[in-house]
Amino acid sequence: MSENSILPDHTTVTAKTMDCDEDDLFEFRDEFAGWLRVNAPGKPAFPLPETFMEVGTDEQFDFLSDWQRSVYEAGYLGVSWPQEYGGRGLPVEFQNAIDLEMIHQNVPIMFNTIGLAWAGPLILDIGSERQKKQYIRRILTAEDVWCQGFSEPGAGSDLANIRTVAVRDGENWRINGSKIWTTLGSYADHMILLAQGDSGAARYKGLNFLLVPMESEGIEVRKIRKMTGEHGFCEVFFNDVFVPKDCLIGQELGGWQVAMRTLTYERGAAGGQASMHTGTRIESSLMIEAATRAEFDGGPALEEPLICDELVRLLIEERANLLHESRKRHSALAGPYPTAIDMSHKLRWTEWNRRLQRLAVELQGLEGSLYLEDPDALDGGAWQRGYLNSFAATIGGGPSEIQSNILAERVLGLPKG
Amino acid sequence: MSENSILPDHTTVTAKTMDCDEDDLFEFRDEFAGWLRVNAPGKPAFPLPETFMEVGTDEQFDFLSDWQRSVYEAGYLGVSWPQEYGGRGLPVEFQNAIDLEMIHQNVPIMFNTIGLAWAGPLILDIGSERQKKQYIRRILTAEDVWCQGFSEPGAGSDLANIRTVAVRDGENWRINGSKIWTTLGSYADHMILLAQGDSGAARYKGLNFLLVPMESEGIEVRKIRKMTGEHGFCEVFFNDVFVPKDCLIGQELGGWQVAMRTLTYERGAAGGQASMHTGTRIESSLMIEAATRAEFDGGPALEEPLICDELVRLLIEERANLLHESRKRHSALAGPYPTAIDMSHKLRWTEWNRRLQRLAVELQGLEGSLYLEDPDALDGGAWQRGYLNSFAATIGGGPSEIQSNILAERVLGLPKG
Amino acid sequence: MSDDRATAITFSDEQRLLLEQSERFARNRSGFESVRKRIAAKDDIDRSIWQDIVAMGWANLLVPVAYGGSGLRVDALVPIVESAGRHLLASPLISTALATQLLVDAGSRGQKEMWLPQVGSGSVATTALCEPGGSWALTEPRLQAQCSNGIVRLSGTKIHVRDAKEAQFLIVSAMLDGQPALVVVERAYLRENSLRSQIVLDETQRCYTVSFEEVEVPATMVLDGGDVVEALCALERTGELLFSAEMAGGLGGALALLVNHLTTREAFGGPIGRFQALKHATVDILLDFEAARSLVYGAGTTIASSPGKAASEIATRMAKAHTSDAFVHACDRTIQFHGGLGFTYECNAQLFLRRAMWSQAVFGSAKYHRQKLAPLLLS
Amino acid sequence: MSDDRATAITFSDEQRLLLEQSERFARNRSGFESVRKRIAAKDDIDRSIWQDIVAMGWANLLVPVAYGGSGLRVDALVPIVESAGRHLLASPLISTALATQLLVDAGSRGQKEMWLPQVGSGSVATTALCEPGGSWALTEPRLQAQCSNGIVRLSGTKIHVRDAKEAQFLIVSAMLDGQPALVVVERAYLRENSLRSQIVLDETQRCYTVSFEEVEVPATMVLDGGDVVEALCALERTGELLFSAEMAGGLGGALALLVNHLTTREAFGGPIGRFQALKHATVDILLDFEAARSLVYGAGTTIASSPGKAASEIATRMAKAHTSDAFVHACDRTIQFHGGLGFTYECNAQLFLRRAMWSQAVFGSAKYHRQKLAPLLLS
Repeated sequence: MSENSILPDHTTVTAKTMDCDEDDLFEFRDEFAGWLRVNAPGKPAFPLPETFMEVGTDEQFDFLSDWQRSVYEAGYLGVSWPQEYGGRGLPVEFQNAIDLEMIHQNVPIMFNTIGLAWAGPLILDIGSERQKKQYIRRILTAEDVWCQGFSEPGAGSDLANIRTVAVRDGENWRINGSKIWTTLGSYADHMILLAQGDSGAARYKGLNFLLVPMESEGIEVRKIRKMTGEHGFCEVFFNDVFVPKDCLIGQELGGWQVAMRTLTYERGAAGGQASMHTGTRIESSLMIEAATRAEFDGGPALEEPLICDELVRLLIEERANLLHESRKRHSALAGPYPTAIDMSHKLRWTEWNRRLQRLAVELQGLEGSLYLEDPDALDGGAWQRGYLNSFAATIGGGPSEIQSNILAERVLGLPKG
Repeated sequence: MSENSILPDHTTVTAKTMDCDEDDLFEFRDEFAGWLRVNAPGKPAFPLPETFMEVGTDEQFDFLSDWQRSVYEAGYLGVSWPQEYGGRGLPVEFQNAIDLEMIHQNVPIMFNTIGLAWAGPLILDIGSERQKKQYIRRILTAEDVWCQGFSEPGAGSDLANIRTVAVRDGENWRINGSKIWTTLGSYADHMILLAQGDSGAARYKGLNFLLVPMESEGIEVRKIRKMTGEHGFCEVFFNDVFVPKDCLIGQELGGWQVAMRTLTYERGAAGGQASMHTGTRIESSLMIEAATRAEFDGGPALEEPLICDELVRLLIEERANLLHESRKRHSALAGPYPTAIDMSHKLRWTEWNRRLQRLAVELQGLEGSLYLEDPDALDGGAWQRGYLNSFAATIGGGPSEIQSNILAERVLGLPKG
Repeated sequence: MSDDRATAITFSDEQRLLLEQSERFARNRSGFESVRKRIAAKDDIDRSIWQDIVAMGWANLLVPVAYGGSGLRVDALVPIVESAGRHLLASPLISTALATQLLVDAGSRGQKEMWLPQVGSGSVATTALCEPGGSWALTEPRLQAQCSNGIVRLSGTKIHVRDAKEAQFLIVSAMLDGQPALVVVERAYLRENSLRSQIVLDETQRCYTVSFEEVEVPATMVLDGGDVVEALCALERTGELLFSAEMAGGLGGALALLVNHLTTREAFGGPIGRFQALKHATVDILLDFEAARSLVYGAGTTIASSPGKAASEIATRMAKAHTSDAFVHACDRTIQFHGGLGFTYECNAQLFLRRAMWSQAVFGSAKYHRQKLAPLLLS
Repeated sequence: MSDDRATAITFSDEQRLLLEQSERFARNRSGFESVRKRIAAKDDIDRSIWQDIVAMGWANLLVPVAYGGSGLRVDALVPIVESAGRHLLASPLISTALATQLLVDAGSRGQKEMWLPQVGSGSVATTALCEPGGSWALTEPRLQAQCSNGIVRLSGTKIHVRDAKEAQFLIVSAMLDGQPALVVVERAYLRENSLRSQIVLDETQRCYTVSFEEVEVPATMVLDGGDVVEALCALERTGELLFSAEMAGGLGGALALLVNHLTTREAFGGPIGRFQALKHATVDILLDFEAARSLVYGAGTTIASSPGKAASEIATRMAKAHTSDAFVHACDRTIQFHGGLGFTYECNAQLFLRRAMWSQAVFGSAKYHRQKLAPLLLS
């Protein structure tokens, strides 16, 4: 809860404002919307994951790989990434417009999230020329799927307390230890790994940050069952795993700074992601549409004043969250807390989503007690599952409580706890 | 916020359970209800204080003194205090029954609160025989009005940090310093005072707890204006004030333990108060009655579903709070957290009251913007004032945030922060 | 609060003994491992647990003495159900109790003689009252019953019938000649394949949709010893009370799990329970839990001492409104504060959350009851 | 969110300059000491501040160029009002702007020529629309107007008329021949003692009940250049917008006060802002504040670009619903976290709380607007 108290100052993020033409954006989004209407895939026979954390079967994996590749090949993924590595070099607002339209049309997610939103931006920011050339384009095409190795059993949000070690051994790093909550761990080609170096330095001062090929000998992957009952992430064990020296990114023993920078992408604070359509939220219109089909105490759910009111509150909150994206582009309107909007992105959307999903269950009345694959469940129980899955985002990548600490200290300047 | 982390263990309170006959209680309450219907005073021409913290004028003071004395003389105040000092020696439930009936009939408060609920129980618990004889009966008759000197400018809830000193000087204590938020300070005959002794010991280890006559030379009292615009409490300055040695209560330099014990009375955790009808809460039926006269957007406030719902929530909470008093008497139903009900008494009722009063303003619609003495204001603006005054109880006597800490640590056993 | 008795709780020595006994029983027989075994089990009920429940006399607590039972009032069940809820103990006790109450309230002497003694000897029974559309008010069933030549023919479907597969008889609400009626359907009268297992959030539950299409029973199985609408209203109250009691127990179980986690899980150099944000949120849950218990035992007192229909309705609806929201909220926070672990199937927090979500949906959610309470309290 | 434009904010260079200018002006001219002087002052308005406001051209921003004004849309006022709110700057700017809008929307050319230039030269104007009973919808006034022989005779009372004492003219809504009408009443036409000062929570406000009993004005003072109901609907939107903007500013002011207290007040060995419970609650206020600004500037954009009546109504009602609750909540917490000091008249937190409580009541509270939003959003 006070992890932030030891953050180096340079990880403080200032809002990026770029005044780009609203009309160009709308036009671009319209063009993409048209492409989507023709090219978005139909609903497959199997259930699709709502977030990248829920990819549990081969058919889901293949379907989402194909879909991401086709979006990329049509020119709509990584549009704000540099052209020389496979992007289109457009302002980040264009990527945001694409994400919003994907959410709006409720198309399948861009599932290679760790690559698109964590590893990719990181490599572009501080990677070597070799690393950029080798990895970036393949992230967009989904040829390389990435996973993340930060959390460990027993460490939770306390990243400085990790015990996996990566020490020099000739021209290699030798890795021992284990990681947990590794989304896509059983499918990934690469992992971003945080581990203790051999400095003997305590906690956050002695970490290394590595890009690790998952096919390396000595890596074992075990699937974890989620509370939804489905699979979706893994535990990864390292037993004398050797990887080449140049898998390091950032300075040796500078892994903590690299990790903190990486978390700012995830928090939505830094921009630079190739896509944020990773399914951590849905658009309220989808939920309202479902609600029109729901019965509460034998009548339409949307005729119950208390349900309507809770929904109206969520709609106001959603509207504010969407307006933020436009307001933050006007630097004059960004003060007096210019980093607030970006730094709170994850907290706002993930908590909103949790409450929306919970209401979506409650408004089903008696049928809200049903679950996945019951034939009478509204939308096959997707809202029940959606509520359970919502915790992945309120917990993962720094739980909401830590997000609040960070906002208090870095945006409001409140003293460390 | 972590004041509790240095509490001595012996202040931990265990719930007192006494199985007394429910029917006797009802009968006693009925008898008192009958007495009240005959003897409760009519509404005076001037506004009456809602809590003891709002006594601001002489006519209010005289009225409330007379009223308290008449309740005592009829045999309904301090009924659970020992007979030899002026009480009736009945189980505490009888006093609770009286308090509930007074709240129910909305009669004026028992205003000598510091005497009835703090100093009185304290003196009965640990005072000398002389102190019991001298003070207890006069607290009940309101011949002696008491005030409290804990808080200091700049110290707030951090009682261990007080700077007023009370050092030995021959057969006397010499007192220098100042106290703030002293309710009834300008009317009081005695003060319970917490001050640093001359031990040189840091913070909570070197405190003295004194019973100080307010007529002592060198005491100056200055009134403070509350946010309601009214007066009600004072700042008290001590300039070489001498009081006799036997004004000490408890051990010399043991003032912290005495203060902590005193706070448990205030928190409602320890029982022993002669009356809790000090006006920190009202009964919801009064608010509902007012609501029937309120207009919201041109119609009856109680026809607005969202207002009704918030009110229903508060009524459920009130019902639970009232049921607690009965449940805690059944020791079998007290577990697994037997001290929870008593220790949370203040937190539950004061926060409930704050929300109730706020809703009472909101449901007046446009007229909720009016204030005291506007002729169009519902009940003369009493609800607006009630909301503003509600903070006296959520802040005073240990703010809600500290109450929560105490509950977390002492009831749930969570580690100190 | 003009009715002082509404805020008094009576709790007899008998109830105290039942509380101690049931708490011990549930703790011993329903540890988390047992719960998980139960979830994975093929059988709908754990026979050994049910036999013990019957042996302890809990199954026929509500059966009048004249029919071989203990003749206690429904408040005697509250401590038992609370203990069961705390430990997620699964049994058909509530189903059977609700069916018993309908028989007692609406059955003739002969009908009581026929079915009540079965309960005492270990038969499972249940009620089939809810219908597609999910109305929580039970007094206007749409399932049709037609009587001719001494035969009643049913037509329609009931949903959310708990423990239907194990029940010896089901009490079904139906419209008969334009009036609500209750029909006892023994399991032999059900057609083949008329039961479909529902997939519900709480994996300890066994719920079914039951088709009564073309089911025919003798007209003597229509309960004719009491006012059916009154019996159904009373059943709503009892259902609200018992599920509130179970939820109050579950809320206590979730709180205990959370407190244990906060005091043992270490991060940033100490147990995470020292962080104020977690502390205060947990205190809120504690206060919700205390309120739940007071409302539940208060409602038990009110319903048992029968001080009028409105008072009981207020008391049980308040209990169900409060516990439904509070239990879900407590579990939601328990998951969140468990961090990554909380998100796994392995963590026991999900057992409580699924129970909470399931429970809020039966016998009316918080919003439903608050809406019903508004006119009762404010006019 | 099918209308993408509903989530876009436009903000012109002109607005940016107005924001900078007004923030500077309000900060310099309305420190807490000035606010307290204003409260104690006998005069209803601070002439020096009002003259400066007029001199800067803010008073006639909405007056069309043809009548000597700047001819800007209402979104130009948003940054000014937000700055004023942040610093609790009191002036009759909103009153005058609302009166101006009614003249522009419903006045004939001649009527505009008569009154609009007065606004530019410094006259205060106001609207008299609310009536006893406190309906927030303005389109069905009950105050009666009767016209005969070129004279309109009014009968009834208006409440909550801001700045009535200083206003050169009031625009009064009335029922005339069964239709809503707007009548300009210059102050000379008011009878003696027709104004009664209201005692309101926010001591910086000057509100009156105004009796129009037996007030007679020439029939030419009835606005006849536009649809009155439409003008009143548009006025509701503008009122919601401007008071939301003022509240967003006030919310920011309260937050700044709170943050300052938390970083400077020490207890238990350090600044109290290090305690997580206070931190997280303050972050919630920050997020409310950010949402308030986005909703307000979003509504300004929507209302100014006029993309349809429903879109504007949704946008301004959302802004007023959010700011009304959020501002009161922020002030409530600011008082609480100030401890004993927060409870004094001396502490500036009460200035914000009183403003917040006053503001939530004008142009509709949060619950009122959410109720109006439900059918607009969910059907």
